[in-house]
Formats: sequence, structure tokens, C-alpha cells
Amino acid sequence: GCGAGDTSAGSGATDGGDGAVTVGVTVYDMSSFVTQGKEGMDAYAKANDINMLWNSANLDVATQANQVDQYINQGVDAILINPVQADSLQPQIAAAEEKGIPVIDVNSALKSDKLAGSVQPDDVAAGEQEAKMMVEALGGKGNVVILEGPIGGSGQIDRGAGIDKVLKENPDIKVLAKDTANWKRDEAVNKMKNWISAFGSDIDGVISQNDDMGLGALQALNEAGLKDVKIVGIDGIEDGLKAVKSGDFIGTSLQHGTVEMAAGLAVAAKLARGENVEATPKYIMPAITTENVDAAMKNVVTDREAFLEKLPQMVDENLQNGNIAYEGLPGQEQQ
Amino acid sequence: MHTTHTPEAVATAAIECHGIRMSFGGIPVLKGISLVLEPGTVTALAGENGAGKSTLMKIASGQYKPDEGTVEVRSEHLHAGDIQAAHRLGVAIVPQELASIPEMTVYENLFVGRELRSPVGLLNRRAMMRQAREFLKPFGLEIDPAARMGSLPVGIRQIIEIVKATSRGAKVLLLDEPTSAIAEQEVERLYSVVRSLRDQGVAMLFTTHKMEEIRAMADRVIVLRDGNLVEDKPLDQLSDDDIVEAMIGRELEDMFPEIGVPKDEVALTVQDLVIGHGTEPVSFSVRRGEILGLAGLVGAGRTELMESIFGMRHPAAGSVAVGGRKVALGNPAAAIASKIALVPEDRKGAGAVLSMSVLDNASLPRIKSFSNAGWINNRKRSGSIGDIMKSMNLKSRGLGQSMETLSGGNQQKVVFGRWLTGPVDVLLLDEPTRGVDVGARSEIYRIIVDLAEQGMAVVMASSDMPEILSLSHRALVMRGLTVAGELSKTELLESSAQDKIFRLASGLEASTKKETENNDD
Amino acid sequence: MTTDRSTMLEPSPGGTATKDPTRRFSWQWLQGFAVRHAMVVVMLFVVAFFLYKSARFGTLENMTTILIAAAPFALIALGQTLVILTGGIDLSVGSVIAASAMAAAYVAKASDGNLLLTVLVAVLVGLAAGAINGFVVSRMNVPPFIATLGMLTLASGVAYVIGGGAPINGLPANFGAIANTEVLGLKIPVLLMILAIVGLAIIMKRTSYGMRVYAVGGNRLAAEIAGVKSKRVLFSVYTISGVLAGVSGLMLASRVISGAPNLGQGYELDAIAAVVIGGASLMGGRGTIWGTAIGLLLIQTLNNGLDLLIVPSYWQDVIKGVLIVLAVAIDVWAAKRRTS
Amino acid sequence: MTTDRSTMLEPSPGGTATKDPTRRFSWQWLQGFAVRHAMVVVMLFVVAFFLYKSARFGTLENMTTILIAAAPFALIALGQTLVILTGGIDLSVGSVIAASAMAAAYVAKASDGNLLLTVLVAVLVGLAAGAINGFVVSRMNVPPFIATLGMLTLASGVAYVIGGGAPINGLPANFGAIANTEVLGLKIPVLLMILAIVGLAIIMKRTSYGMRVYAVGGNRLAAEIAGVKSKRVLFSVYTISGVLAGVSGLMLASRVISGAPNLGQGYELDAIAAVVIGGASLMGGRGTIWGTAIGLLLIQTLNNGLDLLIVPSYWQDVIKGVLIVLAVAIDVWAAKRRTS
Ligand SMILES: Nc1ncnc2c1ncn2[C@@H]1O[C@H](COP(=O)(O)OP(=O)(O)OP(=O)(O)O)[C@@H](O)[C@H]1O
Ligand SMILES: Nc1ncnc2c1ncn2[C@@H]1O[C@H](COP(=O)(O)OP(=O)(O)OP(=O)(O)O)[C@@H](O)[C@H]1O
Ligand SMILES: [Mg+2]
Ligand SMILES: [Mg+2]
Repeated sequence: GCGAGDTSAGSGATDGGDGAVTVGVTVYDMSSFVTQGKEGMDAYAKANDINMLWNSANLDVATQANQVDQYINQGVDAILINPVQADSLQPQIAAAEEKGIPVIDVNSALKSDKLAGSVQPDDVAAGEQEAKMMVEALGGKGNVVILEGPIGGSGQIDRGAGIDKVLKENPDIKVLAKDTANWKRDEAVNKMKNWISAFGSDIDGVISQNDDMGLGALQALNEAGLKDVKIVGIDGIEDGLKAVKSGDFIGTSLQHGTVEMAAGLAVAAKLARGENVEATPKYIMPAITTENVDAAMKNVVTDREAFLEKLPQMVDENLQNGNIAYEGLPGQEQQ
Repeated sequence: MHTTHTPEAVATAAIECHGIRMSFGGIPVLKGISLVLEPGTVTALAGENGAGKSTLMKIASGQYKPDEGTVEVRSEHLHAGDIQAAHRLGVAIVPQELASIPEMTVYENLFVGRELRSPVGLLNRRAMMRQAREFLKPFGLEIDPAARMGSLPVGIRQIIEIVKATSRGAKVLLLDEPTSAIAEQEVERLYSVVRSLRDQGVAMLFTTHKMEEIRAMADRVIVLRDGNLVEDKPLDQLSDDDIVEAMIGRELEDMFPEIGVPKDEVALTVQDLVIGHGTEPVSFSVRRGEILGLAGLVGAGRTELMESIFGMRHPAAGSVAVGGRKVALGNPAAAIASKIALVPEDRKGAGAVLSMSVLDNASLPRIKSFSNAGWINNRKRSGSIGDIMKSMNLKSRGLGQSMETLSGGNQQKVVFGRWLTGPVDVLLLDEPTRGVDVGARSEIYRIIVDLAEQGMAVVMASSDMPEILSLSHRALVMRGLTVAGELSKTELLESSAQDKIFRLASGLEASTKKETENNDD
Repeated sequence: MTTDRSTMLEPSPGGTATKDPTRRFSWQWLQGFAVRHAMVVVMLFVVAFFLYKSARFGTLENMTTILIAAAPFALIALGQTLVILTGGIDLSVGSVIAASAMAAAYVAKASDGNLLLTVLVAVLVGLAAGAINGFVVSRMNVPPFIATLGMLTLASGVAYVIGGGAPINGLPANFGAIANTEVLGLKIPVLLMILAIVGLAIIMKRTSYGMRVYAVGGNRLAAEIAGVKSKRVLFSVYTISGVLAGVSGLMLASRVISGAPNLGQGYELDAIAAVVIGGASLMGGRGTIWGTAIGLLLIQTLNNGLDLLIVPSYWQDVIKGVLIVLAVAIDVWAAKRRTS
Repeated sequence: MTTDRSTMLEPSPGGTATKDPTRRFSWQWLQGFAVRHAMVVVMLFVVAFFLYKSARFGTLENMTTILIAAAPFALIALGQTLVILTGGIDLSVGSVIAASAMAAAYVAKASDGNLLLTVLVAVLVGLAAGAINGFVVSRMNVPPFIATLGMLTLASGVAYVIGGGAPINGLPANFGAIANTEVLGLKIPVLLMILAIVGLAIIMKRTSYGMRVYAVGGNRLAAEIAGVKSKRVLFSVYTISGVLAGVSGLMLASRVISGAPNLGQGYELDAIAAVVIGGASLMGGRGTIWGTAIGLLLIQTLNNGLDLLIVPSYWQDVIKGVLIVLAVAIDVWAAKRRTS
């Protein structure tokens, strides 16, 4: 049975094809994470006869609400939301549910008991992971600064919670300063430069909630001629992986949009088709260090074609086996 | 009617100023002025450009706060620098620089601040329009009250300003050069409005640079010079020469200099220029050394003719040539390159860049000649401009003074004088002495005649009849955006000239000869 | 100077002076209408295009979607119109939306869904922000751009402070009733939008207050000489703009039942764009409420139609940028043609 | 009306008409200086406060930090000054930064580090965007706000299109040389900033071009009657602003060796704020390059000093908003006092 069966009369968007389903996707913005994710989703959609409608909300929650309304009007079979803002859109989700359209959130959470599924990264775990790397690199003692995402965003809050938890367990690590650089490299350079002015060589480490800001901090440290400050990031973007490889970063956590978003689409499509699927899998970011950085680099950058080729099948296997973040890196397990 | 300063009269004064002192940037403009206006009187406020007339009026109307001194309106103290208070006390002003609201209609301009409302409280636009038409009638203005103010010519706007101030039931009316942009016919109408207001007990203070207007309207004359009140007498105790002497501190010789003999060489040729939609084409030529007067009523199209020649607007058809060479139309820069110069009528809107200094304004049209490869040679520039402004008797705190802080007449001198730093073949003057004091005016006449003698062709539009009669070699009378007739020098010297001009301008006399290019007088 | 839409010199309407005032009136009226007409024509073209391209576009549901999306945005564009008519600008509306949304969310949560109190607080936050803007502009003579830019950062800061840097979630479900209830078959935001458009259009055209707003924007000194209390007028327009932003923030927050400190970010530019597309001059004195409504509708229709056609958002940007400029260029060109 | 601030009293080099030119000269000069002085005084207070609160603030390293942070921002504020002097506004600079940064990154990657080509492309992108703005404003008579708002969305769209929606990473290391090389002991962006300030200050004060820009902004019609080709002047200022934004984008991208499509977002408001804080009027005709430099420095000093004191960013917003409004209010007040 088709989840959106009763509205399929208006399936002008669902053009033809036996078993083809239409999934309306709205993402918060075209970030690099989302762009990567779209490649994965495109690959998965192609392999699984999914007609994907795609809209970006440009970081505006009201726009996203409008887009969801439009999908409902259009009578899509499922709606996949990568929310601008955590815990928003309740009335829209309710409206979709009323029409029998399953709604799935991916990448950050919506609060509603009417969601049909949810594919979420464990940001708290990622924050813990990077903080632990830092504690280890500093030998449990030293001064750090923290670069945060946009204040109030779920990334900033959850990763921050993970970081705080670890730092609380390690009272010898002192936080000199923490503030937002809005995920941006250019803002991070200036923020970091100003902190260097304030603390000079007292800074031992930089915990950055994403790679871009960590790279900005790296530039600031280079400009100031400070050599052995440890930096850790999250995301595993190309430049971040390079920095891990060169030793500029002590490590990062790979949030591979290609894999995570494709898993989200897979859950949405399966729910729309009424297939049996684990509706709320967690994406646990693998830690990337010098040990496995080369393999990650292959999947993320250098050997992309091949990776995308095997992705659809891997996503389906992951959903069955439990670890949706699995992509064959050294140290990763599919269970 | 005539004022006598008895204590009782003071007690009922409409407005009293006491010991007004005001200075700008440390330079005194008013040095302790006291005056009393009584209800039902008309007082002329005379003085050279920059004497402080406008400043005094702005203080009396609450726009400026004086450094010292008080203003009392009908025995009530006016809180200094409070326009609203002045308005409440019944003081109305027609400012020298027009204060119309260009984006609003005529009737909205007239009624803003005292809108007519229907019983429900909503605007009654129809009533306002009707009443606006009534208000305009005494001035013979048949304009649509729903016309946008900004689309009307300056003269008409000024009349509307007057109507606005006079129709509000103000008890004190300050008119700062109300006639500077309007023609004699409308001035006549202003006289009758002023008289009827006087009979209603309104106290009026007005400034003008024209003696006839003082004679026609005032009961009493006050003269300011260098910030001091130097004369305050009933009109009939003063002769014109007394007033002029009080103003400029010396006697004035002849107002109009002798005009020279034009050369044979034609400088400006205007051929079949159509300046309106479907109006008759205009053709004429002006020789070197010749001064061509343009007469007409407000809105006759004199300004539009000049603007078309100078390239500010695109004529529908026709051509303009200087010294036989055609000038690209619709392009002021090309006109300037062809050695045409224009002193526009609307000084504030089209003449001066108020935010810039005198020096910059004066050097703008010829900035190329003051610079090398784009670099301004400041010494050359200020030397040359300084000389010219000195010859024009500019009253300023130096060439660096910002144009907007200059008195109106002095702004006019800058806008005129700026062309004189380089060669000009054709000089277009649109109301060249608008707002200029008598002393400076005779100065400007002398300059115009000198320039003509040096070989310039001068076209001068003027609403000042003596100017047309005494200063031009020839005059065209315009009506309805085309030429209605022409008067030769001999005709201009006849005593019937004024009447003839008026008849042509108002269409009472059909044009005798429209084509004037073959005319050699 | 350069933002003036009309030509510098308006050609005279005819050689002979105005013999027939009524004819002139209708001529001017027609002229005026035609000027606005150009944008309506553009709008019709855009609508026709979307109708042709997407079967979904013309449905009642979709029209409703457009209206709901337009509503919060309309409120600030309307307030902005008044401010722009006085020659000012209100950059703070986006942030005021955030502050009022956060305040409303905070109160709704703290009072466990006391809607009356919630609405009151949201409106008061808008009122306060607007009144401060008005005070700083009219009494302290700070240029509106700076005054409201200051409020932009201030109100945004306040929005973050209210939530301690985080959004406010877990709101009582009845908070959603404010924006999601239907009255007379229309959602409340849509109803408010219609009321605001009609109400303000009447106020601006039919009351002396409206006339004074135009006068202050057209020539402040002239208005003052005519007895208009320009400071009060200035104060009032910023206050109105603030209140409308407050209501807009309330609607936005209620619609998604959550308060976000970055709500409304950047809305000010779109609101100003709607006003200017509607034919208003940033120099003040010229513009209408209906013009703004059309500008608004054009922007919202583009947003909706391009989403329906699943144009990637960055291509949407490219298209929208070009189209808006073209639309205004056509309007300028038409205005010029029609007056000459 | 309300944005008018300084009285622009320039010293009179040859005041022949006055009786005592030298006395008046110095007096006027002092008066004029005092008007601008108010903002300098505010600036000195801010600096003094930070010096007192943080021992690190006054160090040479920190001064360098402020200058480097100020540089990309200075370039667009300077271009903006010219545009604002003509009575216009350039909202597109932030997006042009993004487009030029992405174009530069793209070319650097594709050409494997051909710096000459990279620089050329970045400048050309800025030039093209500026020239389009200039054309649309000067020839098509579209109000600058709309023209450049269109370019804002267009250029931002283009930035995303270049990277296919994503930032460009993995750039050749020599790309960083553009912004990170030192010449004469100064980093290139800082050098460029100093050159641009001094160069433009001289151009605006000492050349006929500068005078024409002031004239067009002060009164376009009057300028045209005086023979100024106002369309060319308008075209030129937008083009200059575009080129400077292009260079700014290149510097930003090169400094962090990556191209981000959301680089420069919102910079336009800060740039305009710097210009207006510096005393320029958004109505055109009034303002100076030095004023902008001071406005810029004030904003950058606040950014730096508040970071040094570890003030959370949203409190920074609140403080900055209030301070900027206060600073301008003081300036307005001082200007008023000093002229009367
Ligand atoms: N706002 C101002 N700032 C500085 N100086 C000013 C200001 N307003 C007027 N002045 C100066 O004060 C003097 C008197 O100016 P005012 O306008 O009162 O003269 P006026 O008698 O009305 O002259 P006119 O006949 O030309 O209109 C002039 O020298 C003028 O330059
Ligand atoms: N009574 C009137 N009502 C409305 N418009 C008029 C009237 N008379 C003339 N006009 C318009 O005025 C314009 C001509 O104004 P213009 O300023 O060129 O005339 P002018 O002869 O230079 O007058 P001025 O004496 O003001 O210099 C024409 O467009 C004409 O239609
Ligand atoms: Mg005067
Ligand atoms: Mg005229």
C-alpha cells in the first residue's frame, strides 16, 4: 500500500512508473554538507525509482513551512525535511499527517509525535568525540578556546553539550573563551586573531564545532606564528581531511552528507512504499585521524564516482544492519 | 493707515521683535533688531542681499532660534525656534526658497495641516479641490487643483505658496520675496490680495528688491544694512533714492547702462524649434553683441525655450546653431562645448549644488580649464573665481562658504558669475536678476552690457518690464510655448511698448510677424 | 536624487493652459494609473507564465499558500511603506520580528499558554522597539538608517538574550492557534494582512494623518510651516512599523510553534524591495499602499512559482534578481513614456 | 532631510570677498574640524576604554590584527562612499565578494595556481557586476536600491552556481600568497587598504572627477546644467565599487585559502554603516573618505575590543548597536551646536 494512496489522485508530480514514489525534500540551505548529501540522494533515487522534488529554505523557517505546505498541496508520497530550526513546523507536520503523507526529519530534529521517521546524527556524541581527542592530545591539561556554530542552532547546542560533558570530566582543561563564528572560516580567522591578542601563547588547543572554523583558526595561528596549538574539528570536509593528514588537525569526525542524507531518503521512500524499515536510525560519526584519513579522503573526494556507485546498495545494507554511518573506513563496523 | 508709534499701538501690536541678535558661525548677521508690526499694516523690509532679511523672518516664524532677543506675537511670548508655536499664534510665512511639496497636488499643498474633513472624519477631497479653486481665482490661476505641484513652473508654484499663506487666516504674514518668480500681472493681483488682507487687520511684512512693489504695497519701510536697522519710516516720508541709499550706504547712479551696437555676425540661430507638443515652431537669430529680451506671462514658455536651446530638454523638432555650426540637442555638455551658457530660473533646483562650496559651484562648468589631466589647480581656480566674485560684489565668508548658507541674492551671483571664467558666445539668462538687490542688479546689468559689447549674444528672459524695455535691442513676446510677436528697439522705446507686450502676451493682439529670422533691425 | 523615478524635467502637457480642468484630471488620473499599470502587467505575465508551466500553480490551495506566506511579510512591508513615505527607512523590522517571536514564545511557555498575555507581550515588544526608533529619529535627529541599524543589532541581541542563546521549543500546542485558526474561512495572518492593507490604504488616502505623512516626506520644512507636527508624525510611523513587526513575529512563531532568535533575518531588505517595486521613492513623499501590495505579491509569487517548478534555490536567486530589476526597469520606462 | 549632518565647510583658500580671510580661515577650519571631531572624540573614548580594560589591546600585534580584519571591509566601504556621495546605494557588495571569491577559487583550482589569471578573473567579476549596476542605474534609471538588490541576489546565485552549491576546497597553497604576502612590512590587504584610502581621498578632494561626484550627488540637474555627464559619473562609481568588492572577495578567499558562496553576506550593511557613521548623507552630496575611514575604524575597534574582553557575540550586538547610535547622536548634536 502506498502511504499517500488517498491523495494520489493529485499525483501530477508523481509522473508515471510502477512503484515510483515522489519524495518532497526541503533542506535548510545549500551548504557543502547538503550539496554532498544531494549527490548521495540523487544516486539513491536513481537506483530506486524515486522522484525527488528539491527545495532549499535559505535558512528561513517560514520559507520552509511554505515549502512543506506546497508539498502537501502537491500530494507527494513522503516529505523529507532537513530543518532550518530544530523543533519547528509542528502544524505543518500535523497537516501532512492528516493527509496521510509521512514526514521524516534528517540531520537535525523536529519535535513531533507525528513524524513517521527520523534519521539523525548523534551530534552530542560527535562533540564528545572531538573533546576527547583534544583532552588526549593535551594530556588532560591545558587551555582551550571553543569555536561554535550559529548560536541557537541544534549543531551548536548538541555538539556543545558533548564538549561540555567531556570538559566537565576533565577539570584541568580550562576554557579561555568560547563564541560563535557562524560555521564560517573568515569569521573564525578574525575571532581567533582577537583571542590570540587576548591570550597570546596561553592557548593550547582549539575545539572547533566544524572544520571550516578550525581551518580559520589554523590560518590565524599561522599568521601569529603560533606553531603547536592543537586543533580539532567536525565534518570531514576536504580541507579538514587534508589538515588531519598534514598534522595541522589532531583529528575530525566524519559527517558524510552523502551517506547520511541518502539514508534519510531511503527511510522516506521505504515508508512511502509501506516497506518495513527501522524508522529512527542514528548516524554515529566515525572519528578520523591520521590512521584512516586516506580512506575517508577517497570516499569524500578523490574516488567519488566509485563511492557513489556502491552507495545505494550500501545504504540499504546499513539500514538492515544498524550502523547507517558505515562506509567501509578502517575502524568502522557495519553493525 | 499710517503708523504712529503710540504706546497704545504697541500694546495691540501684532508682532514685536526685541533686540534680536543672531550670528552664524561667529559672524553676526543681525545686531540687535527691534521692530513692531501693527494689525492692518503692510511693512516693507528692504536691504541688500545678505543684509539679514530672511534671517529675521525665519526668527519671527520660529524657524531659527536667535542668540538674543525675544519675539512676541499679540503680546504672547513666542517660544524661540518653535515653528509650531509660531503657527499656533497665527504667524504664516512664504519662505524665500519655495517650500512646496512637489509630490503632492496643488490642493493638498494648500490644505496640508488644516485638512477639510467630512463629518465622519475622513478627508473631504472634493471640498478641498473646490475651495482651492476659489483661493486661486483672485490670482487668475486656472490650474487644476489636482495637478502635481512639482510639474508646475516656478512662478505658479510661488503664487500657490502665497495663496497657501494668505488663505490660512493668519494674523501675521511674512512674505519673503513673494514676487521674485512671478510676472507683473500676477504682482498686480498680489497687490489687491495684500490690500484686502490689510483691511482684515492682518499685519504684513514683506521683502522685495523692486521699488515699485514697495511703493504699491507698503505703508512703512524698514531698511536693514549690515545687520543694523538703519531706517524705519512711513513710506510717504521716503523717496526711492532715500531707500536705496539706506540700503547700500551710497547713492546709486543710473540703473541701466547704455547698450552698445550689435555686430553683424550672427551668433545664435534657432530654426523651427518646436518646444511643446504640436505648438508652432520658433525661429530667430541673435547677433553678436545683441541682447534679445524674452517677455511673456508666467508659463508662456520662455524657460522651456531656453532649456531646449541649452539641451536640458529635447525639442520635438528643429535645430540650434552657434556661429553656423549645429549644436547637438538634448545634451547640456554639448551646448557648453559650443560656448552656450545658461543661468537657470530655478536657482535652487537647477542652478546651484547647495551642498558644495562657492568655489566648487563657481568652477564646476569650467573645471577642465582649472585642471591638468584631472588634477585641480587650486591656486589658479581660486584666483580666477575670486576675481570674478569680487567684481560681482559677492557677500560671502570666503569662497569656501557652503552655497546653502549664502543669502538668496548672493547665490544668484555665483550661478551667474561662474560662466564668466571662460569664453561664452551665447549667454542665456532666465530671470537673471531674480532676488538680486538694487545695487547688485545695476552691477549685473553693467556686466550683461559689457559682455554683449565683448561680442556675446545674450538672450534674456525676464518678467521685469523695465529690464526688457531698457536692456534689450529687440524683444520677443512669447505665449503658449511659441513666439507671439516681436518688438524692435524703436518699438521698445515707444511709450506704448509695455501695453503692446502685454497685449501680445495675453493674446489680445494677434501676432504680426512670427518668423523673425530675416528681421534686420 | 538618483532614486527619483520620474524624469527630471516633465514636459508640459500642452501649449495652451488648462482650459478644461476635468479633462486634465482624468488625463492625469489615467497617467497615474498607467504608471502603476506597468507593474500590474509584469505581474500578470509572471502569473501567466507559472499557470502555463505548472498545473498546481492556479489551485486554490496554492493561492492560499501564497497568501499565508505573504502575510507576515506584508505586515512589515506595510509599516515600511509609511516609514519610507517620510523619507526614512526601518532596517530593524527583521530583528524586531525575532525579538517579539522570542518574547511571545517565552511568555507562552512560562504562562503555560496564556494567549492573551502572549499576544500582548509580542505587540508590546514591537511597540517598544518602534517607539525607540521613533524617538531616536525624531528627537535625537539620528539618521534613520543608523538609528534602525542600531535597533537591528540591539533587537537581535535581545532575541538571543531572551532564549539564553537558544531557540525556545516545547511550546504549549495552543500557541499555534494564534496563526493557525481560521476566521471567516481565512487564517488569521491572512485576515490581518487584508485588514492591514485595506485599513492603511484608507488611512493614507482618506485621513489627514495620511496626508501629513506624505507632507513630511515630501518636504519636512514646508510641512512644519503649514503646522504639521513633523516630529510626532515621524515618531508615529516608526511606532506603527514596530507594532506591525511585533505582530508579524508573533504570527511567524505561532505558525511553526517555536521561537527562533534568527527568525526574520534579512526580511527588511525584501520588505523594502516590495515597497520600492511598488513605486515608492526612498527619498520620501511618493508611494502607495496598493503599490506595496503589488510589489509584495510579485515577490511572493516568484518565490512560490519557482519552488513549484523545483528550480534550485541558487538559480531562483539569479532569476529573481534579474526579474525584479527588469520589472522595475519596465515600470520606469513606462512611467517615462506615459508622462511624455 | 533628517540625514543631513555636517555642513561641509571647506577652508577658503582665497577668500577675497571677506575682510579678514586669515582669521576666518582658521575659525572655519576649526569649526569644520570640530564637527568631524565629535566622532574622533567618541573613537578616542572607545580606544581609551579598551586600553584601560585590556593590557593586550594596545600591542602592535593587536593593531595589526585590527588592520587586517578591517582591510577587506575597508575596500567595500570606500566604494560605497563614492556611491553614497552620488545619492545612491550599493547593496550588492557582499554578494559580489562571494562571486569574486568563488570565481577566484574556481580559477585557481582549475589553472592549478595561476595567480595572475586568478587575480584577473576576480577583478573582472567585480568589474562586471559593478558595470551592470552602473548601467542599470544610469541608463535604465532603475533606483539604485532595486538595481543593486537585484545584483545582490544575482551575484549570490552566481556564487552558488560556480561551486555547484558548495564551497570550493582543496585549493593550491600558493593561492594563499595573494593575501598573506608581506610587502614593505605590511600584508597586501592592509597595503591595499592604505593605498585605497589615500588614493581615493586625494581623488575626491583634488581632482575634477571627485568634484563631479559631489556635484551629481548634491544636485544632479544642476550638475548636468553645468556640463557634468552625470550618467558617466554614476556608471563610474558603481563600477569602482564593484571592482573594490571584487578585490575584497579575492583577499578574503585568499586569506583562508578557500571559496565560500556565503562569504561577505551582510557586509553591505556594515559598510554602509561605516560610511554614514563617517558623516555622509544618504541623500548624496555630503561625506568624505576620511569620515568613512573613521567610521570603519570605530566598528572594527569595537569588534576587536569586545572579543578581547570575551563578550559573548549577542551581547556584542547589543553593545555595538547602542554605541553606534549613541556615537552618531553625539555627532549630530555636536554638529548642530557648532554651526549655530
Ligand atoms: N544657515 C546659515 N549658516 C551660515 N550663514 C548663514 C546661514 N543663513 C544665512 N547666513 C548668512 O547670513 C547672512 C544673511 O542672510 P539672509 O538670508 O538673512 O539675507 P537676506 O537679507 O535675506 O538676503 P537676500 O536678499 O539675498 O535674500 C548672509 O551673509 C548669509 O550668508
Ligand atoms: N495657468 C497655467 N496653469 C497651469 N500650467 C500652466 C499655466 N500657464 C502655463 N503653464 C505651464 O507652464 C509651462 C511653461 O512654463 P515656463 O516656466 O517655461 O514659462 P515661462 O514663460 O518661462 O514662465 P516664467 O515666467 O515662470 O519664467 C508650460 O508647460 C505650461 O503648460
Ligand atoms: Mg533672503
Ligand atoms: Mg521662466
